[in-house]
Amino acid sequence: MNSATWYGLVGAALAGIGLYGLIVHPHALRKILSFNLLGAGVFLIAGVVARRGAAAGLPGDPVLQGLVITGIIVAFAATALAVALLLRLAETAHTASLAEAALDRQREPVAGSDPAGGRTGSTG
Amino acid sequence: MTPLQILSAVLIGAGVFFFVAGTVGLLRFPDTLTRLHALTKADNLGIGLIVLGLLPFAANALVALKLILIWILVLLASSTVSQLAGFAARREGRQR
Amino acid sequence: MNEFLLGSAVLVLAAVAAGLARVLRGPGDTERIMAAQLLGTGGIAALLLFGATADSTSAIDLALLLALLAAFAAIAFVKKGTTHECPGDADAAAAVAPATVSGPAAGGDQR
Amino acid sequence: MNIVAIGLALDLAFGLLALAVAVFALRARTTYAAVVGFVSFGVLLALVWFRLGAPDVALTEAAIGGGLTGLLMLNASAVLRATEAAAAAEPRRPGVRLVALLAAATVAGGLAAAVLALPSPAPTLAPLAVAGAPATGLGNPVAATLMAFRATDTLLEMVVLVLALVGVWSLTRDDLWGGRPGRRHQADSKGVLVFFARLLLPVGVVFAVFLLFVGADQPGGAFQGGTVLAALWLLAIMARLADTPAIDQRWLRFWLIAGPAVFVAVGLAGLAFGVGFLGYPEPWAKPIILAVEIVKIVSVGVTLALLVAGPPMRPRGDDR
Amino acid sequence: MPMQDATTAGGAWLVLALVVPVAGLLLALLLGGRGAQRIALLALPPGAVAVAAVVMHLVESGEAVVYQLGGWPPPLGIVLRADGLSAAMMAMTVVVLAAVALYARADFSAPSGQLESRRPFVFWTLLLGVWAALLVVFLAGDLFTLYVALELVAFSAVPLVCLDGRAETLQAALRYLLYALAGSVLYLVGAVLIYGGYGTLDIGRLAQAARADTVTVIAVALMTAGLLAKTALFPLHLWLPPAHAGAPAAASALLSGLVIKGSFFIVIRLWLDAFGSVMTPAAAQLLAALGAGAIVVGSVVALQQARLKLMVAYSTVAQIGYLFLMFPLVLGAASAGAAAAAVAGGLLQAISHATAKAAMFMAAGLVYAALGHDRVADLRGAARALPLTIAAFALSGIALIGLPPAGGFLAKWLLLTSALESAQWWWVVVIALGGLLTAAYVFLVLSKALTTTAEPVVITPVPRSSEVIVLALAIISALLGVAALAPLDLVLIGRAEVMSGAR
Repeated sequence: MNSATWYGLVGAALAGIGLYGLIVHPHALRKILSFNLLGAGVFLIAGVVARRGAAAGLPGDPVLQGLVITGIIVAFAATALAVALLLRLAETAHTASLAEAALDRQREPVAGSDPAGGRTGSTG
Repeated sequence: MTPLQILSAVLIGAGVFFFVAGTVGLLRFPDTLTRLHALTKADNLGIGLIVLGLLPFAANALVALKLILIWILVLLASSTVSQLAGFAARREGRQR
Repeated sequence: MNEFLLGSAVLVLAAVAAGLARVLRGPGDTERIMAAQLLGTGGIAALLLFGATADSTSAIDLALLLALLAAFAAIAFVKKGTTHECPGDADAAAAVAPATVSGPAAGGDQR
Repeated sequence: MNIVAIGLALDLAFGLLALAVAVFALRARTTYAAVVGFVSFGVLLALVWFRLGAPDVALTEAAIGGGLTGLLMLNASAVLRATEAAAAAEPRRPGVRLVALLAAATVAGGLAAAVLALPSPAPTLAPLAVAGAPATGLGNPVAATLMAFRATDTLLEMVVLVLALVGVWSLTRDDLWGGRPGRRHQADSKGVLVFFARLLLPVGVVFAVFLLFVGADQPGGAFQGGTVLAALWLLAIMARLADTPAIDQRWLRFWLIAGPAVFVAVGLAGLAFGVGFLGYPEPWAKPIILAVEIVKIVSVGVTLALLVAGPPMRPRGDDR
Repeated sequence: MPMQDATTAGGAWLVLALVVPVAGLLLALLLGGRGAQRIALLALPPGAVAVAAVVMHLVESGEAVVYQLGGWPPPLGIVLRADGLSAAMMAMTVVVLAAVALYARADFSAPSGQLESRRPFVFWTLLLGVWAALLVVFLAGDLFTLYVALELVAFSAVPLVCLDGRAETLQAALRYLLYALAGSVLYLVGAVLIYGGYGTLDIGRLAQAARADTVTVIAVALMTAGLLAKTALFPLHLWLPPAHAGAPAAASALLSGLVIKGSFFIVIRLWLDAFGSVMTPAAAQLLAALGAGAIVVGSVVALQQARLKLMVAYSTVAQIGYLFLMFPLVLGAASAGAAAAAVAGGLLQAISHATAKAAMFMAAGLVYAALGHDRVADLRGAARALPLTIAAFALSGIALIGLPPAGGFLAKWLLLTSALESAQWWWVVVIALGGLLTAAYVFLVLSKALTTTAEPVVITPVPRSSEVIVLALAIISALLGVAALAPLDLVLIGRAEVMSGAR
């Protein structure tokens, strides 16, 4: 086995670890972190594919490397959006769980609260 | 090996030694502040000696400059972090 | 000589990898910060050694970037991780809130 | 021991370390510990990318994975500490665990099988990229990919960043719209942090600009440089040498859209002058690309920093 | 046969169609304030012109319209490529967007005298974002460009869910985002493996080189799984109902009508275009079986909902199922004609659902705004109070059920004939059962709304213009079957080479 293949297997394992954490962790920040592990595994596999394409005096396929750079930055933006959503959820409902029951547990009774949402929703 | 290479090797070897020593300290020392002490040895001396050992091999002046800059940055970072971490550790200890 | 440089890199990395056990064991968050910091420094050292073997400027640039940001990450640890204030500020330290944030809305408590 | 053998040993060790840290980040008791593990993971990955012959990616990963993502997550984990106990106390659902285990094993197994089954010799675009790069005036084929061969993808990626920022901002309260992102930082003007920031800022800016210009022919570029700028700005904010701008400032809006807008403008000009959308006339290719990159580095820096800073949390007047 | 990847006549219109929403989005962000709304509304006419120009070039030449970006031919460069499917989807998108934008003026106009306010600014910017994102989905000729497009879709759509900032919607939005992110990462790794196998991501080139080897099978499976999570196909649908039901009505219309069609469209590109030649009918049967599950489960759960918006959202879960019935019918088709009918049927179903569901969500929003609630049990008298809105609901319901002359009728008719021709009678049963269940929940609502009450129902007045717009969109969806007779050929333009390259 050469180094590239080994890193490919590591990437596959990382993706598995990340996907598992994404599904089972009850805390949403751990889900977001697991998503990043999943992403890292995926990018690593891309790096391996690029490395295997080393040719023309280059250490790897530059096109795929460029795509990975794009992917890393997009994944960062996704993480930032998810974290912002989570912080707002925690501020509003005092929970970081995605279980619907968590909202009921944390909710102070609010008069006239409207669970279904209307045409424009209830704006604060 | 030229005398310069031998000198380099000695310096780099010493740098590696400080990294190992720093880790041992981090693992074995009894409390936070002494561990911090061990860590800064690795940071400051380890990197410093390795940079010194590599300087003779620098391909050009820009590379040499970058090497020295890296050392300075690491020094700066490690002293800042150890100060801040020291404060934090003391406060953590006070609250425990 | 190249074998020696690469071997040195392996040793440094082995050492800091052992230090990573601190990240795992703790006990305090400060230990975790230190171990992460050590990994960063070890990584820089290893990159410099790689760079010397391959005569690669990109290794040096990467090391420079890590050196620039290693401190950045550690400051984030210290500043955000332990308290709300900067621990280096003696005057602020006296009035500081307890280390654990009291309410989940703490992110917005300054407004 | 020869160099190849040492290299292989190194790669084995890197892989195992990365896996160990990932498992730790998955299993750590506190979120904070998991995040610290994740930051170390970012540094390790940067080294792995270097080993994989992808220094451009290594720079990106070091700046994003080790820097900005770490800051973002650390921030969040500190704020969310109080929610951890409730999350940990949630009833375990063995059914979900089983499904997750099956899904994870299937995906990991499938990926491993696919990696082992990849054809040899591997198909590659490296020769085409090397042949095409001279027409762009760029010596770094990765930069040529991002700025020429697949410039439209890069344009769309810049739009993705802007949209993500609008999404982040949308999470504020109605009355705080137009305010300043993030909470107010406190720092002693004579403290260690301020001293450190004052020293680091000029060095960092020079390095970011260096990355931009060297990126045409060597590893580096506007994304990496922009990420460094973002990190520096955030450092200045943490040290209270600067504050986040109110989000309706016109100059801020200008720089947010400048990157994608200049791309669109260059594209349309190309369309008008017959070299095609995001095509560059040959003798001017490099100057045009460089001009776009200069705008892009500021745009990327501003956008990434504000993504980390989060939604507005203070009214506009809350400055010093 | 060499793949057409040089720029064709009219190719520049593809770029312009894409640049209009992108430039609009950037300008909206720059100008802010009331500018965002103005720009979104002003961008619609030029956007429609560009799409119309593409359709005209397509019809005129009878071939796909292609634009080579930057003058770099694939595999190094990328192309924009419009075939009949993309043209039809683009046209549908512009129509639905226009209706939603006109409707949303009432809800999301920036108050005058204020510098800029959150909800209008975010809504109009993201409306432009959804527009740009979907155009990239429909025009991209490259699997990685499609990945960026998927992220554009997700980042535009997710904040729309929680515009009102309630905890339930924030939670729904975060859940949606995590599903979407996992989906795009799985898609991305599949694309990377494809690159590793073929050295290109260009759909046209892949169609010619496709092999049924291990790498391809695993890659397509991962990509499909990711896309299904984003499309909310049963059993990955759990995120959809709270997200679509909790959003403001105009946003729900965008999400349910348009956004989920984006990832569905990429499934078509993958299964019928890039890898059409190596896909087995057995795999397609599995996909359609999930679709059948969605139809049954979604409809049954919709019937049990007490709230109108949730019922409409579960109806989306069910209707998504129909979209996936086309795959075994195309891949297992006995003749080229049957395959064509199945493609046309599937596409028409997507378009019909987009118009009908957008109208239905907006009608439900008007009901809520007028009555102050959307409890199905308490809708008595609604028809008298809101005749236009209830008429719109009824018409879009007819389109969903698939009664003539609605587009849904023609879509199901095409799917049924195709199923019978290829002797896949079990899908006939599913289609018929789904139609009955849809009829059940639509009539449940209508029977309540049409019941008269002794005393008149007190309502908050809603803008007549909003009611008219919703009714207009509903009429379009109900008459689509007539109008769609001609475009059936349009759908197949530019696909012959992809599909014959495939077969």
